[in-house]
Amino acid sequence: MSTWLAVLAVGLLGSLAAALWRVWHGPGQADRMMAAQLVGTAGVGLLLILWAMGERAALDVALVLALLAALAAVGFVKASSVDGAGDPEEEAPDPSMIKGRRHDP
Amino acid sequence: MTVYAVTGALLVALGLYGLIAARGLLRRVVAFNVVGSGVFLMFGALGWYEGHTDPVPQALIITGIVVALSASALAVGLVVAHARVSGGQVLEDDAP
Amino acid sequence: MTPLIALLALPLAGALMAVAVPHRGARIAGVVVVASAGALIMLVAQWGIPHAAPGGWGAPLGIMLEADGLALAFMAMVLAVMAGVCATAAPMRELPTPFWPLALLAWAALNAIFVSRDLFNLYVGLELLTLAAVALVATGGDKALAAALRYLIFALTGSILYLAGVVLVYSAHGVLDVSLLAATLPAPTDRVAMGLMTAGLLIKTALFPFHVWLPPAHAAAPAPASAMLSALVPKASFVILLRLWFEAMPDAADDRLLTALAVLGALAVGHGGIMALRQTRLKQIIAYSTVAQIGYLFLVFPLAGGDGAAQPWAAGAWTGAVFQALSHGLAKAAMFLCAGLWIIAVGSDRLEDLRGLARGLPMTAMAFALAAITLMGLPPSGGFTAKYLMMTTAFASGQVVWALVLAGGGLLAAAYLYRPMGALFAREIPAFTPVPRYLQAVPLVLALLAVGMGVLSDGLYAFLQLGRPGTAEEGL
Amino acid sequence: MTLDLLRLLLTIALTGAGLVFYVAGTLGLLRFPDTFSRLHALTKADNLGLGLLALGLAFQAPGWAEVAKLALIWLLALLAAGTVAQLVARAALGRGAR
Amino acid sequence: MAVFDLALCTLILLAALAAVAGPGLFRAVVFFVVYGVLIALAWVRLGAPDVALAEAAIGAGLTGVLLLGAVGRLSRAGADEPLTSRIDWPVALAAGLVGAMLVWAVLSLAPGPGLAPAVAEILPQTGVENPVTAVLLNLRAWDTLLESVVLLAALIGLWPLARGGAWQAAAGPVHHALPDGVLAGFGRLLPPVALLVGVYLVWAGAYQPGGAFQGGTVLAAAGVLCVMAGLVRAPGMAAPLWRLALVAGPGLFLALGVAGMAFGGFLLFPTALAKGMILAIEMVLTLSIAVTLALMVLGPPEGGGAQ
Repeated sequence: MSTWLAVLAVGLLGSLAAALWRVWHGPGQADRMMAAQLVGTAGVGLLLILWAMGERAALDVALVLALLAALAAVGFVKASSVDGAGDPEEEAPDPSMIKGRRHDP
Repeated sequence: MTVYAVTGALLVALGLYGLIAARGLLRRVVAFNVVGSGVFLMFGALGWYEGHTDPVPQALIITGIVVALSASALAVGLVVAHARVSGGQVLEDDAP
Repeated sequence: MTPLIALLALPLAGALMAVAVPHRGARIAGVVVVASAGALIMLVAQWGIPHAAPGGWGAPLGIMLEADGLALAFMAMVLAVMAGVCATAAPMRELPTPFWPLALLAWAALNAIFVSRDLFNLYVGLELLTLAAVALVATGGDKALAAALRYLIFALTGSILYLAGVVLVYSAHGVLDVSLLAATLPAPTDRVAMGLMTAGLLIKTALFPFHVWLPPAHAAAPAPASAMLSALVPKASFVILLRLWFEAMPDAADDRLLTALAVLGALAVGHGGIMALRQTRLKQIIAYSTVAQIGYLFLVFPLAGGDGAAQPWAAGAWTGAVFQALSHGLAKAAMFLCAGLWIIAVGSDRLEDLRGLARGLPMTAMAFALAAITLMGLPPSGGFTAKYLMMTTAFASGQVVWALVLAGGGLLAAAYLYRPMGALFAREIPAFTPVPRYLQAVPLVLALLAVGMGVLSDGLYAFLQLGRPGTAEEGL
Repeated sequence: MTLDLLRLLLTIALTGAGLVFYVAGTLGLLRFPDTFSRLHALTKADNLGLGLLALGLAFQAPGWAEVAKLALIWLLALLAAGTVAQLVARAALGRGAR
Repeated sequence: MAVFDLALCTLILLAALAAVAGPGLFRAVVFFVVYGVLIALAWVRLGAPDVALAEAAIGAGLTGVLLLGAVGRLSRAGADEPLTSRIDWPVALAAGLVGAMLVWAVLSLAPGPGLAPAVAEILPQTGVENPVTAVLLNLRAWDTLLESVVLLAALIGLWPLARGGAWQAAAGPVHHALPDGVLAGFGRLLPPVALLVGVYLVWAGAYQPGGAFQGGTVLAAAGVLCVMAGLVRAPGMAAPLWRLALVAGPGLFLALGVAGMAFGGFLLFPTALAKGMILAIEMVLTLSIAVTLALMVLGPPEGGGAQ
């Protein structure tokens, strides 16, 4: 069992490393952010495996990580909205913005 | 677990380089956090003994993490305010 | 509540109250000053070494606090400076409200550092001090932001290096208490640990060549904040250095290393003095003077450390350095508070704008002159006692070169302080906004205290020997 | 005895399947040509991966409290991944990213 | 698992390298967020789950919001990072020297149990069963009291940076979001769960990993999310209640510490009362930490926003 868990852990770490590759190569900010999200999910998976290996408290760590994993991405979408405090969903249907775009060269 | 202690030491070196050599101010804040976590990692790994880590370093590390977070928050606030005023995120070498 | 705990808890409680009731900040600070003075008088009257073990555990599990002569003397100096700062800052409308909680937090951190015997607790205290001090610089407004940032980056580098050293100490010895460390066998990693901690603290103390953050930060802050920053903040990390080298790990001392520290000190005296000569703004001059004055402190390491620690004259050199730190604190606070009042009076700290101001604000000019006497090390000031003690040690131990540094530094100080004095006492009738007399009296009191330290040096000398490491009987 | 064996086999099978989905998601992340298809592959695959992993490990849980925590962790990860995928996609669209 | 540890350490170093020296500020910050996840894993491997919890909550959660928000604000201020690709050799040499000394020191230190046996011995007298909480809230309570004040100092330090000097205004910019959108929905779903988890961490911290700081961070994250989702207005310091929330934790801590003098010493919690006193301090401290952290992450008041 523990051998299998170790194999799983190394495999998941490989998946995590691939996500790091995508964070590096991007190319867009969205790609990097999504890859970071995958690192979070892989991290949660790894914590579950460490829990199964006998580290009892790893489950709570996984809980906290799963709970807060999305926060950085939310921070990202806020920061990349027009005024830095908005929401990408608000901006798409905003008529003034569409009008503004039409006048763009 | 020596590998974690060595990693911590290397993180300290890496972070120190960034903290001193980088010009971008936010980058230096990031580098400071890397040094901090390197020191903590060293501390924790050196306190590891037969499957557990000495609770005293653990407690000190948690205190240290809070202190580092506080410092980072103040630093980020200053960096943003400085950028708003000066339009840049570098310190001009005004000191003679 | 024991007076020792009161000294720690009062500024802390004051800071919390100043956050809860912000518009009463000045009044709260006033109460803290008065109550702390009472506690301090009780402590000094006991004439002993009070200590406390928060939680009742004691080292190594708990933290030990101890108010030896050194700690008490510094806490008294801080109290005097804070009283002056609060008195002058209270009527200043343009100070932002957060000034008060920040000033009280810095005070709490200083007291916590002076009495702490635990290396990690010292780290937390240092960080509290740093954040409060940087924020105090930032109260200077937009023009102070770059200086505050530079200060923060240096200070954070310093504290993280210090912490790395603490980590090595704990990992090697399993204790963090200064007294317990002194009793442990040396470990091979102690050199690295001491090197890291010392390097970190040198950055925080702004010793040459790590001083570049200090003049812009101290000059950019509002004058009451500058007074605290220049007079008090570098002293905290210096006290930790004293604790490390003279109490925790005297065995780690190496003559070459101690000499190197003093060489940096000598360079600081020279560089700070010359830079002070070249400034045109008073606050810049005073700030560079701090760089120079800090340099003197580091002469203590070869004079009283290493082989010198075993010699009878060690007490003289060690006490001399402490005298220097204390008298510089009082004098420097007086100078910055003068500068603040003059900025109120004429709206600038350019030397040409200060011409003839001695006629308008005679008490402040008097205060500045007295403070200058202390910085130059002329009798009968506390600065003179400091230099006298260090010089006699230098001659007694055959390290004449450091005596030359002391003498040369005094001449430089005379040179760079002559310019503002010349401007102040110029025969001109300036136009200025009047400043209330009681405000003018504040820096005068501080400067008189700095001079008084020299006049009453016997009692202070004896007091400082309470709990002095390796106490020697050799007196003045 | 046999029940333990069954649980062990289930754990190995489910966690193995979970790993396969993780790897599939990762491959999608590495190989797919544009942001949106990568995004799509990613959320689907790694959520299933984590779900199978949690399910498999649940058979090793000492009590129901742990099983409940495992379920909660998976639900939170699902919620987070779904939200993040939508928001990040919109942010990318709004900026005219590929 | 040696392979796993080695691989994890390699990834940690690579992520740190990218965060410190990789080109592009945004990428560097994303790498730093990822680095937090990896470090949390390392702490679990080192048998330090209390630290792992703190790192997961901060490194992977709050720091990400803080830094990514800063990247956005900097780029809106037109303050881009200067491009530098060359290596500063003197600094690299100095940093390398420090690193080499540390590696040498780390390798020459023999591992030992440290103070762990001594802590285990007196643990029954501390009122808690988790040794880390015992060290934090009882043995070294003075450190922790000062630390809670450090947090406060950093927040007060942000006040002078408020736009137009209006430090009592609501923290950060005025956040808004589509009322029925995904973000708002997320902001409604997550905080109740986070509230439960946060309280659980504090309460459970007495006998298992967790505690005021970890719980407070989770609560702070919930609060920040509520504000960012446009559901609630960020608190401002004009309201006495919020100012009280900031100081309540350190205030109670200090007050009970001074009250301990009646039992024989500063911050002394007699064994019979220790559990209750520590839990009371932790609960209130959690609240203060949560409010302080949330305000810190939201940033100094920016007035009415850019609109």
